[in-house]
Amino acid sequence: MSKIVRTVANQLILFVLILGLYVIMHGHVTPGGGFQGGAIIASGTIMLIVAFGSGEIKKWLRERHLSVVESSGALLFSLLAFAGIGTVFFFNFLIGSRVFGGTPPTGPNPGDVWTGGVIPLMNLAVGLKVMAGLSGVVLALALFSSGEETDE
Amino acid sequence: MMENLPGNFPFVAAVLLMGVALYILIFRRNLIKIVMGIAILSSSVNLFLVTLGYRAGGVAPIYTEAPEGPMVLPVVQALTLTNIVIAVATSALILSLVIRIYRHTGTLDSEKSRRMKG
Amino acid sequence: MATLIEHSSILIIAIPLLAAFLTPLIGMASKKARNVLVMASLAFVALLVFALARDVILNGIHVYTLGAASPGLTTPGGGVAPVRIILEVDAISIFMGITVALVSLVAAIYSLSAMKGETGQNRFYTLLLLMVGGIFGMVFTGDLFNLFVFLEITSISGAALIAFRTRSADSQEGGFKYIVVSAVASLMVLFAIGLLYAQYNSLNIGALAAAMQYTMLDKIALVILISAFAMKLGGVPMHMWLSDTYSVAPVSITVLLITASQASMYALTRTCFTLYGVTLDSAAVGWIIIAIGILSMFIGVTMAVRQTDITRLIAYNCVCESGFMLVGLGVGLAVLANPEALAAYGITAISGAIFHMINHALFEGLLFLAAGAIFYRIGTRDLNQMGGLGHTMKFTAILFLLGALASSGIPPFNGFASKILIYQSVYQFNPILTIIGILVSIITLAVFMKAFFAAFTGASLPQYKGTKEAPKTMIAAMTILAVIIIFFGLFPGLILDGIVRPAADALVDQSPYINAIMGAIP
Amino acid sequence: MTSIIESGYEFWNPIIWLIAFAVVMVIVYFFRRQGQEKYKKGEAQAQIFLCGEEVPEAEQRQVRGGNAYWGFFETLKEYYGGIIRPHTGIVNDYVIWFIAVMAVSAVVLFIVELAK
Repeated sequence: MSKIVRTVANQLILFVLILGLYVIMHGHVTPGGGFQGGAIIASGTIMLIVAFGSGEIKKWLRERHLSVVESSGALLFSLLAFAGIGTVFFFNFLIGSRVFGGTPPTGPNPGDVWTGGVIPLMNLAVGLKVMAGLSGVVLALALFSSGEETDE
Repeated sequence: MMENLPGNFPFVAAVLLMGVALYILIFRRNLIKIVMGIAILSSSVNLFLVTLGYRAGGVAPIYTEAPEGPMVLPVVQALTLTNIVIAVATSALILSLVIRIYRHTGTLDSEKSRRMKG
Repeated sequence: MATLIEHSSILIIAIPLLAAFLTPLIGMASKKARNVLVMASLAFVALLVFALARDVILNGIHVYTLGAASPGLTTPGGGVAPVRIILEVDAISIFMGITVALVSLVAAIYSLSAMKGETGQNRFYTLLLLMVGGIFGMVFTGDLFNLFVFLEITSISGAALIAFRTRSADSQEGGFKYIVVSAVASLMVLFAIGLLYAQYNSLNIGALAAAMQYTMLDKIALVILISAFAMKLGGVPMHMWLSDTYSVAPVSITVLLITASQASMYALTRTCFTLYGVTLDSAAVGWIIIAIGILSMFIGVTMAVRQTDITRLIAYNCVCESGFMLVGLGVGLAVLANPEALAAYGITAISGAIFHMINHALFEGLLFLAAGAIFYRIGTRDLNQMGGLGHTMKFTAILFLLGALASSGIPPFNGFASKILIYQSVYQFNPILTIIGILVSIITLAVFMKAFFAAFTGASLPQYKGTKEAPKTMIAAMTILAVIIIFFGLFPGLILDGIVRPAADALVDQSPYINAIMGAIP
Repeated sequence: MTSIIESGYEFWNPIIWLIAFAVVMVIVYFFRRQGQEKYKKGEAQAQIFLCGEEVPEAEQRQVRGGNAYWGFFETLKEYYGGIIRPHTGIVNDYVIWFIAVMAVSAVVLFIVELAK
């Protein structure tokens, strides 16, 4: 792509990342969440691939690393679910504790991020997984259709 | 029946979309179009589910700065979201398989690219 | 131990998934550690399944509510409909669980040597564990929507595994067909779930069954569910994808695909018997299922006779064997509303069909694994190019023969025990069905004699002079299956009274399943 | 006994079957003992005899899987012609069959409902 597109994409990716992280971290108080935020960040990857070409992106975004991030996101999610097994699987054991333990008032309220127990953490885990997973899929398909084989 | 028609437009649309999707899946031999057919089928089911969840006068169940009014139980919205995620995974997988089939056989026609029959 | 059993139903689903996400991380460090992880997790899951099976058979239905303050708290606030995700394990679920546990363990052992030297093994084991978790989820869940999610997990990971050998064009085509068929079927399942939710505002099978009215929309949903699950289990005339996919997948995956099909059959029975139950127009629906079953038996076996690809031949035989189960279940369903006939032969027909499910998974698994061992050694699946392999692959030949005899219903193997139950009970319902069944069984024997004689007997061909016996791990995996087959064959009464009859009883009576969710409310 | 199935007409006990099988095998062995004792391995009488013709190589005399049951297929030619035609292997046809089964089942249920 032309220099203008590349420069703009270069600047814009920062905002895309911030928006994605915002959507992930506010998933439990506003619409959004892990999948949506991860998809936004992955769309940033698509933008980079379109602007710079898949060969260029491949140099610094390895499938291997993406798969590590993806697996650790999924692992974090399952570990959080497992951690509740003292009572029941998926039990929200962080309610009332120091970490995201706040109890919001009933009824309409301005929204407090420091609530939700394990839910924001799970959103983060899902966000990591979706971000890495979708970026990996898009990158693999882009490399695939441009004729290059990936390492796996 | 007829007086409810405007309210039932989404259902009609869902059924029409499903018809379109099934038409594509049956009569279109292009593999990419088959993928599109599955995506449209998925969208029609999503539309159907979301329409089921609509309650006149209800508000979204988000307490942050919530307006007054009864809140809806967001079960079907959750179903739709899950289905969207699954549809993304399915489309990605099918597309990668289509690329590989094209590499092997050099055609995207479901009849010409078929190697197994009988 | 009691705590472990209390949580075992979710652990059985979650441990394969957890291990699946750990596999790529550990596999980067050490291949051996990864293999140990895969085997250990599957073995632990199998142990949990057996512990849970004992508990379920002794103490009744096991309910697990995710995220609640206690596992048994299904309806918060008392009396209202269940909203949380609920796992409900009754005798038929745990029966399927035992099948999956046995087969997945064997498949993993077999993969150890079958996948040696292939690239992307980390991904292979990740997908395999995901698929096992998905199948367990399908049979343990008490929630229709979760059934859909696990169905999709199973089919997506299954399709990726079928297409695992990227260099083979046939594998890609098989994976493509599998995922297209699965996607269409499961989207229609979701549509049917939407129809049910629209009327009863619930997704829980027990709650839905309690509220079921059998209206027009319910009928449409029933038709969609039956067709979709019949498609997923490969009932004729929707069986054509099955031969294309089973024959090209790596054989350890084919064995898992068989259990996935069995899980679809479980979903079909769960829909008909538990979800709709007594409200169903049982004779009509029963005859629809019988018709699919008879067609599967006859067309499956006649197509199998003319195949020259050994795995494709076994795949068509799978279609035929599923027909036997469908006929048994259909006869049971057709007399569901008639308590006398149900007690006289209906329950026996269902028991025979259920017993045949586990037998089917075992002997078809053995046949596929033996065929895979041949492919591993000589690199072809074409029966026209084989011959005289019995000279060098003695164990494989014996094990293949054992599976073939069991599949054809030759005494004293397990296939005979379940088939005789189906024959005798179905004869009282309609003698013609039994006659077709026996005819099909005879042709099955002919099918396998063709395969066996073409592959293993005859003078040893010059191009296969140096062929070695299959690797020890493969032989070990097949021997496990063979030992279980012989054990089931010699002690059918033990299995039948131990796990099959409770499963059949759980199917025909839907009220315990509903009561476990809805409490004392009738 | 754990190995009995009660199923309406009969019972099935693999142990009894195995005992009967063993007895029959003993009898078979007894008759087999009565046969010729002159047979020796590795001599001309163990060779393949083809009316004095030269015996072809292993490659040629192997009966391939595709040649089995020729008469069966010849007799059922029409049946197989009809049954193979739907097995096109095209993925679109698989969807057609799915929809067809759905439609037929729906019609059957509808007719049964009307008949009541």
